[in-house]
Amino acid sequence: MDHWFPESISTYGADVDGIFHLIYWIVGFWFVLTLGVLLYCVVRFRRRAGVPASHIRGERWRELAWIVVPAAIVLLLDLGIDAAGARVWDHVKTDLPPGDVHLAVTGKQFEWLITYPGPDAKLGTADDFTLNSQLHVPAGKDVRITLRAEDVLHSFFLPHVRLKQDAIPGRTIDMWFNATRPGTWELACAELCGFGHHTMRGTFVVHAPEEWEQWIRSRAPSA
Amino acid sequence: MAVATAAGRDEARIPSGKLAMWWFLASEIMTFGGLLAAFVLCRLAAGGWEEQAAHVSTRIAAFNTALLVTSSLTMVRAHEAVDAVDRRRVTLNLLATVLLGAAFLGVKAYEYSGELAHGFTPWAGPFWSFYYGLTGLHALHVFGGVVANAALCAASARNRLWPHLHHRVEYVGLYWHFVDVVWIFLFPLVYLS
Amino acid sequence: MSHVAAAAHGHHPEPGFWRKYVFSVDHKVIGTQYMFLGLVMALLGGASVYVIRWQLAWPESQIPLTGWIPEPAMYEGHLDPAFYNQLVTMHGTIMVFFVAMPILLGGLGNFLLPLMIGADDMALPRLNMMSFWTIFTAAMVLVASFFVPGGPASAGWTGYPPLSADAQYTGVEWGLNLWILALALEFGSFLMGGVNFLTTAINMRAPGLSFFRLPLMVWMQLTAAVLFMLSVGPLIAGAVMLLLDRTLGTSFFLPARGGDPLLWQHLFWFFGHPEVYVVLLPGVGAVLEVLPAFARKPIFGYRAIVYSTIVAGVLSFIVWAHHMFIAGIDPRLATPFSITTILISVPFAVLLFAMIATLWGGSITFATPMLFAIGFLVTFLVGGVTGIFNGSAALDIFIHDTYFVVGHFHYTLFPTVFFGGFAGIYYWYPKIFGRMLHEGLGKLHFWLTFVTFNLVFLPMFRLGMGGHMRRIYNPLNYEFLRPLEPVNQFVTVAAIALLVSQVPFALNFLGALVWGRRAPANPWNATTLEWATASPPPHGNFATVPTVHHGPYEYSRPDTAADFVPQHVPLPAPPAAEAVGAAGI
Amino acid sequence: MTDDRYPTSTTIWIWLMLLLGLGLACAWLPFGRTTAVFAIFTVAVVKAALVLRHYMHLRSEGLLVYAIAAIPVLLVIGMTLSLVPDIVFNR
Repeated sequence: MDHWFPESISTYGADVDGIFHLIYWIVGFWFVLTLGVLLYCVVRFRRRAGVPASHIRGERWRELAWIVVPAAIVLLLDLGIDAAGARVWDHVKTDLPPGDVHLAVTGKQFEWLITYPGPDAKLGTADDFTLNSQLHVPAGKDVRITLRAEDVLHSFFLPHVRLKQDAIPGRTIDMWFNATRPGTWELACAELCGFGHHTMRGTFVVHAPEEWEQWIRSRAPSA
Repeated sequence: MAVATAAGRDEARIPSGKLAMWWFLASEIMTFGGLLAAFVLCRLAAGGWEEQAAHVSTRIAAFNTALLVTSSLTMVRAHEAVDAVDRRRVTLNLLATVLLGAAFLGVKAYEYSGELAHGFTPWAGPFWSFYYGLTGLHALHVFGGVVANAALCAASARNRLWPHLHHRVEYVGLYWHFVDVVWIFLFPLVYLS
Repeated sequence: MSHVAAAAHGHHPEPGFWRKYVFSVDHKVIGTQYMFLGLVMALLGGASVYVIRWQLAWPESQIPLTGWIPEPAMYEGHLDPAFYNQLVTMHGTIMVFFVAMPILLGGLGNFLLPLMIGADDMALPRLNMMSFWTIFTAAMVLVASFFVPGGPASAGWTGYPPLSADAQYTGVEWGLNLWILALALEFGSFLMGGVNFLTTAINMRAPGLSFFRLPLMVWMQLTAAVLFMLSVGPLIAGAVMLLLDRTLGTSFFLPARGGDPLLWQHLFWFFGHPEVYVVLLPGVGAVLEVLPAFARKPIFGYRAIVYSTIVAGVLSFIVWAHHMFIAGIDPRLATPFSITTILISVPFAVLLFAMIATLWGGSITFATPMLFAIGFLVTFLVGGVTGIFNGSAALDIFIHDTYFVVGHFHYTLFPTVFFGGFAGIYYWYPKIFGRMLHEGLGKLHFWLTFVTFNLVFLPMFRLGMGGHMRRIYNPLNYEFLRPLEPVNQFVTVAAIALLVSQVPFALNFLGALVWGRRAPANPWNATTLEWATASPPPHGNFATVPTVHHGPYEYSRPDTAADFVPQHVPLPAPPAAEAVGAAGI
Repeated sequence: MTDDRYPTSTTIWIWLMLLLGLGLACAWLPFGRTTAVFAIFTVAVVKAALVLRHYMHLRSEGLLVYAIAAIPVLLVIGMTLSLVPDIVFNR
């Protein structure tokens, strides 16, 4: 089933997919079990001549146990899922690392403005430069992104990284990822942002570390 | 038969009209509550609304509060008069309620016109948006109450629907007092703090 | 409240045509009006699906049968992106607010509530009439918004600002104002309805009908009414603010003017999640009535079902932020809301297990209503388990706003509205119209719907896992979505088949009105009060107000010859244990 | 409604007027801001309680009506509190 997901190219992509598999197997078991019992009832207890239905109210605890105990087990499994999920969530969204590379991304109808720190690796300096809908990052480095929006809501979605974050005008939201595999991938907008929503696509290039340095220089404004 | 049974069913229970009114008020609490919550949160978030808030007139609002509280009194007295089956007192108290409510709206309109004249329009910033949103929604409710009371007053004056007047006055009264309560919270929120 | 009852009966002798069929205060007529309104709006909502799905399957192609749609919506058969967004928006709005709610609450609720509690009508019949004509106006306003310059609302059914708060972002001027107006009217209508339902159920119950003897359908309708009334307020406030933002230029939601877009999302979803259960519970209620009647067994764990419904209702008020995990909320909020969300699976597990346990040891007849009820159990199970995926904040990082979500909520709402709703319609049609539906057509309708429904929505989970975003006009713009196009095409074909599958129902529903066999008072040998009167019930419902002697589901008692004992018929000398079980003391 | 166990509506009205004055006093007297706000809203709550209990006859209502009135209030308070981290601190 893994091949149903987009290729996972980030450090935490596997963790997110892991939560999917965890839930998949737990609820899969319950799904099959419940469906099995249901189908058994439907077949086994269909109307037969001279066989009356049994008069079970399910008001006594001995009977109720049949549904309460499974529900209690469901509760325990839920808490397990929550615990596992919370760890991944905090890793991805709450405890942000300082980041080796810092970019600023602004969503507007209908493109992503991506500002790079330039060779000095600092944002807000003269050698910053901005590209339209072209996201370049070094492989194996923690990339920290400050996300903004100019006009309406957008959603910064890197399917292969398993990262999605809405951009809200008037707020700045920080996020991070660490892409491990060099190559060219895609950046998408996942929040309806107007008639051009589907065109708000960006290319997402992960450079090998050495190649990254020269790319930054080549693009930096001649200074 | 159906009437008899329906009435019989109803013995020793809250009258349907009153129950319905309370459920309606519950949803009203949520509506005003949502708006008030938004106001409080945004005010805490943005801050610096004090200088804008300083432009609203606490004196006028205090006077309006007095009007509304007094109208609640006349409303209750109308209800008491209905219990005492004193039609003249019912009519007069309802009339007083209507006039006080109308006076409240008049004062409010005067207040609005003053602020608008100073350029404090609904689009002059978040505080003014909330100010007009909150007081405007409340004023609409007052207006509705005035209309309902006027209808009851006329009915009572022309000696119409006496048997039901008791219930009607009580239900409209509940609504009217609720509008009063909303103002009791709006007043300090918008004008005092 | 005697004057209200008097108003309800001011019309004896029989009123004229207008008072009887159009501006009627009879809950049965009003319920039928709601039902027809819902079915008509469903045609509109369904037709939009055809265009949306075709566009997703063959984005660059011309869409057949749409030549009549004028520019700028379509350019010689090609769909305009803005119009695509408008159709998506309208599909959601119509299906949730103008199909699901009118049919399940307005239709079934209005018709059944007084009958099931042995009342002659609603407590406030004129309010009831007003609520219908309010939602009728709302529906007209919504339809009218298609014809104003700029077209209808296009900001999604959730109407997130800033997109919805300023016309410059969508080019939609009056369409969106009318959309807000229509929603406001709709909310007003169901507020009146909710007030009426609750008052009626508290005040108008027949003698002997204690709360724990109420049919579960009534419990579900009541819980739904309470949830709606307590959740819609903040959104009404939000709608007013949004309308002011658009018309007066106030600054509630627009950051450019100092507003906060997230505020709307919170207000919307504080209502939005309880709303899911407002739509869900009546459908569940219909299934809960159908299961015992066709398994000839008492419902399993009546009390457990009632309590878990209430628990689910309470929980639904503290989960709303799970719609906003990645919307930019404080990340520390995610885990608490994720926990409350996933906890909701517990009461619903109890509910579902109880339904299945009801079948255990039964003697099941597979009439059309029962087929739809079982179809509900199967499909709703899928909806339930996929909810666990969406409820996990961590996984939402990937699947939020993808087709996984679309698949999930269609697997919850569709079973409710379609399988639950159709179970109800096939079950109560004889009571409503006094005619029997055609079994053959009914079964055909079920199997076609059941198969095509799963063919449409199961693949959507596959699309979502592939990262396919929602509300995308042309998926081919994205490299990583191209391999998914065959799945999209498959879904589209299945969706068209699903639409066509509704033809047998239309034929059945309309045909039976004329050619249907006359229905007896109690065609299914059911026990609840609505079957104690004629089909269709006369004005005033019951010749003499029935007295209730026991709980609603007395099937196959060992101590009776018949395999059911109606609620208004005393039990044969109940043993003490049973009496405690039935009468809720 | 007018029985001797309860103060008359006029008495309540006088109380409400006095409290109105008190509220204004809190606003104008030289209190610290927090003290003032706290005092003002205590006064408001008391006024509301008086109106609800006596003018809206909660004093003679059963549990049901109390529940109908109280539950929405609790919901609003809960909603407001749970929005604080998001709307207030997260901008």
